[in-house]
Amino acid sequence: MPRHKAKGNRLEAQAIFDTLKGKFGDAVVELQGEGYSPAFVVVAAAAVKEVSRFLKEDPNLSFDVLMCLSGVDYKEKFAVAYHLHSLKHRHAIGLKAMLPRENPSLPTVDDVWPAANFNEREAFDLFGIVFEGSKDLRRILLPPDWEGHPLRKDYKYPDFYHGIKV
Amino acid sequence: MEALAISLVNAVPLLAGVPLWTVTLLLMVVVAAVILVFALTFEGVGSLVLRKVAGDIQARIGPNRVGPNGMLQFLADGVKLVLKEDLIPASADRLLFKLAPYFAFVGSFAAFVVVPFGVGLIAADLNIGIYYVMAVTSLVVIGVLLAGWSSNNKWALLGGMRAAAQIVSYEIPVGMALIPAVLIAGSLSLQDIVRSQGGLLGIFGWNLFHNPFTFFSFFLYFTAAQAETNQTPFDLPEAESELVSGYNVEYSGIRFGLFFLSEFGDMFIVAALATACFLGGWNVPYFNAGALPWIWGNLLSLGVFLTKAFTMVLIMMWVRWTLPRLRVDQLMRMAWKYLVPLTFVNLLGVSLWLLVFQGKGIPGMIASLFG
Amino acid sequence: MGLKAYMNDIVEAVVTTAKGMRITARYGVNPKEEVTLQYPEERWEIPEGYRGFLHNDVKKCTSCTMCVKVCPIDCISLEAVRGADKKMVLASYDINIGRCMYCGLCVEVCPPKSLKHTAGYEMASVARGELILHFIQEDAAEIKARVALQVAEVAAKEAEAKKAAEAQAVTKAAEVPSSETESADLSSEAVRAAKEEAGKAGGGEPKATKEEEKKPE
Amino acid sequence: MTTRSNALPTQEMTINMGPQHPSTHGVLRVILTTDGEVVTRAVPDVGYLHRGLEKIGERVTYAQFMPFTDRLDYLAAMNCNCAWAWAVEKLAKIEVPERAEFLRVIVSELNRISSHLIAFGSYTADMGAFTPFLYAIREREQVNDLFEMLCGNRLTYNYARVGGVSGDAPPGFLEKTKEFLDYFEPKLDEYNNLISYNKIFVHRLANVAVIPAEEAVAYGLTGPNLRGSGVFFDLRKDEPYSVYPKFDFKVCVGTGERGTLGDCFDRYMVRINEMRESIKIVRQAVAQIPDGPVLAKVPRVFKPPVGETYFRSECPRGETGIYLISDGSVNPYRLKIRTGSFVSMNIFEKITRGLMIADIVAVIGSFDIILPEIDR
Repeated sequence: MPRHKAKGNRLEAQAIFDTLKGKFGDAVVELQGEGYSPAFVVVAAAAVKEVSRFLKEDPNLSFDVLMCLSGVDYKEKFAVAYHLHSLKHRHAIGLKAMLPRENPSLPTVDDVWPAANFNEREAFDLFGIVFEGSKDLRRILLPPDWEGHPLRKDYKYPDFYHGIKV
Repeated sequence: MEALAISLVNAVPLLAGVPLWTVTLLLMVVVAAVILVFALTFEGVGSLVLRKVAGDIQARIGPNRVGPNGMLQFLADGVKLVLKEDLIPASADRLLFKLAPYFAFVGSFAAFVVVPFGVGLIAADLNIGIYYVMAVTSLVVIGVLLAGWSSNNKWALLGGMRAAAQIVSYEIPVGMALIPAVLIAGSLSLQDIVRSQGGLLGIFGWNLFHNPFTFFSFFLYFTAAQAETNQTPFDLPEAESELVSGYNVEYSGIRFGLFFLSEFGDMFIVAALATACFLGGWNVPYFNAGALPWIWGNLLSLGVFLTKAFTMVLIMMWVRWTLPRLRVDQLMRMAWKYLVPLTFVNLLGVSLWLLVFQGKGIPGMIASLFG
Repeated sequence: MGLKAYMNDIVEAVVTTAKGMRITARYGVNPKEEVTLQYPEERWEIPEGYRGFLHNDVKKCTSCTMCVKVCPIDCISLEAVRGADKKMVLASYDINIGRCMYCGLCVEVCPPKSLKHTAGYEMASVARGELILHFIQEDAAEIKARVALQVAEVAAKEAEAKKAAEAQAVTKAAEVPSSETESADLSSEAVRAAKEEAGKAGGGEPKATKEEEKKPE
Repeated sequence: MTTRSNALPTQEMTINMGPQHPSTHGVLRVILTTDGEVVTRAVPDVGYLHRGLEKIGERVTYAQFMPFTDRLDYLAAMNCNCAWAWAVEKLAKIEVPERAEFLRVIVSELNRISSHLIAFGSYTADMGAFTPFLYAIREREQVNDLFEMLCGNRLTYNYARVGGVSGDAPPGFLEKTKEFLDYFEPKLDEYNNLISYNKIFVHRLANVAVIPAEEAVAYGLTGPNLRGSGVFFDLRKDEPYSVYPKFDFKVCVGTGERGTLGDCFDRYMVRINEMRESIKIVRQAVAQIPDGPVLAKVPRVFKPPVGETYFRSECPRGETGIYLISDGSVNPYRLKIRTGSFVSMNIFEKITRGLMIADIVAVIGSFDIILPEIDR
């Protein structure tokens, strides 16, 4: 697909949300519209894999680029935010899955978008969010034997790491 | 060497009682010392000139702090290398580790014996000149391989393996490319080859212009010889950007210095062979250097020979700072699929040419037309 | 790999190498192409907006601690004491240029424009201590002590002035009752205490301990 | 991996192309398991330069985070500065004066040229030709002089501000930029003659680590790495931000001229051509730059409205996306920076199977990765 004529039609967030709502019913929780620059579709954690597969394969959605996958700590709960973009239709959408505070986990999407692997490992490393079924989930940025997940809001800095003052 | 010794004994009465073989031995030692001094200074100055040429090409200045305009930089490098502590890795194979640089240096220095510096200036006019050079320079392979293996470092091992594959497989094109000069001169001795290019034809007496095949084999020889002495398009054994520094990664101090000197020694040998076999060696164009009195003839021919050799070295440096590096498999492909067949075809061409024209080159035939 | 491709390879190799060598030769031949600068002898001229080491003009500085707040890596430390005439007196002003990253945010935010970038960039030093620029030469504690004394004296003068005023008022009050209220939290003992301590410290500088900051009424 | 049965039983070697290696463009460690020279598996190990930029982002104010974006990709600090400024302006919907936007585009494109020069120079140095590296550095010094004149610093510029730029262009800056562009344009052809189409260089790059277009998109590659595989996607054209719509320039795409489409040579040539496009952009920007203020009115204690935004900008090494969550306080609540090099490391293991060690160096060079951007 060398030449991307912008022949696809650019859907608005509401239209995407409606198609998803129609297809998945209550698994799709709500649409965070105002105040969110690319609108977010909040999805139940368990249904992330099916929704993302549908988002990728459906011809008039065809979100083939996972731009960014980031963990977020909303103090009382975690969230994983996916930013998706479609090269064909030139439209973008956000996908968010809310996770409980203690041992947050959700299915991986690295078989839908291989780009997710490194981002998932980073979310695991810095937030402790476990992605079930991931190809290889291990710490990416921090040393393998580091305790704790630094980007959590309640993270306390260890005093020493192997005798080195932190 | 005996003739020289006999003439020396007759000239100096004091030596009459001394048996002949001690005098020749002493003479050999003196000549060896002179050659060693020449080799070391050339290698030192060569490293400085290399960095100056690099600086010039790369729009910068090059070393200019030590001595007037950086002239004593190579002495500073030498002193530094001598004073630096030469480490031996703990788990290295100590004996081989220490031995490797000597092999490399001996391999490159031994070839100086046969270099025809001037009319009479040659350490030993061996009648197997070129064959001897081919044999001796392959000692460098052993040195590099030993260095790679014994320093117990994976990068060095890779560098050593690459060196072995490269130098061995480029010996063949180098040998084949030199043989046309031997065919024309009819003898392996380098002095004979140089004398065969003398005579009244001047510049056109050179083997380079003898016939189109020898012209082509000069360039084949030059490329293959660059590969054999690990010069840039082929400097895979000590590839800084891939193998950290190839076989000499664990060497420091004077051991590294020896490798460094041997590399420049090889460079000079390649340049010397190229001038001797293709560019007319010490022949002064249109002038018979032999006719001059003893001292002037040698000096003039030495001067001519060195200018030719140094221009060849400069060309090698110029190529060194222009071209990127080949990959190992491309290196091998170039050796076996391009250079070897080309040199064989070339050799065939030269021998047919000599057969058909009874050993006369194009300039020779034109000269004979005009009588 | 036909013969034509074989020959083409060789020709292409020779041609591209020759083109490359022509360019390096052009640079190699004319010496005026050199661009390098012999650093210690020749230096490149520094444009005037250059963000070098910081310099704080202590006289203009009103110690408003804006720069301390805006610095992302907190490398400016400032101590100030309120002087007798209600203006803040700088006790110490240090910038740790070892940690400073020359981002220039402090210079932008400094209201009196006393903090400026100089054009200096050569301050390599062996000890890290040298990298902390002290803009107030005097020791901080002395300044505090001196200021505390001044404040105390001024307070004492006011106290006497007030007592004198009271005395007149009393006399006036005898004729006219005055409703002047007076919060005399600054009694004369405070003045006597300050003097006593100075006396107790005895010879050399009056090494006053770090006194509480006196709140003028 | 020996196939013949009676072959000598050889053992695979594990080599650490470790954090200190002359051609990993920083502290990247690649664990190579090789069979002789052929690499069977190359696993990148990142994190040696992790400074926790996102954690820092949560404790400093929006204006104070600007100097940290210089350290995100120090070869293209201007682009990261402007990306941060644009992201915060998108969140807080701040109107930026026209002249500031033009200045931002000029400095971003100049920085793209200097960053691609480093990519070109270090790539040829990795391939063994040291001379082009110095020519590239010579050109880059002139760009550094321009930036030094503009904002006072040669590498960590900290030039953009939320709502505009820190200072207006000093007199003579625009003329000097024009001079530089006229001087620099013929140099690109010189580089092509010197090294780009050199036979050895082409042989080292062509058909090495070919990434088909679908795979490049699936792995989320962006910038020159994606365009090298022939995908027409350039944020400045497809998701235009700032004043980019005012300029006309071409999106340079790999054409597979010296081997299959999507090999190292294509990614390299895309960068060379992109430099030409950047010259065009800066010329037009310098010609059309209006007068006026350079900094909008932004309150000193800047509290953006509550909300989340994701801003994507085209940095020389790919798309730098900043996902910013603000809870209305002075500090950003959550800050995620997605960078081009981090994603190209993701595909590294898959495409380097079966290559030789020298090709690993070629692949790292063709991705033009930079470690502070990967580890943040």
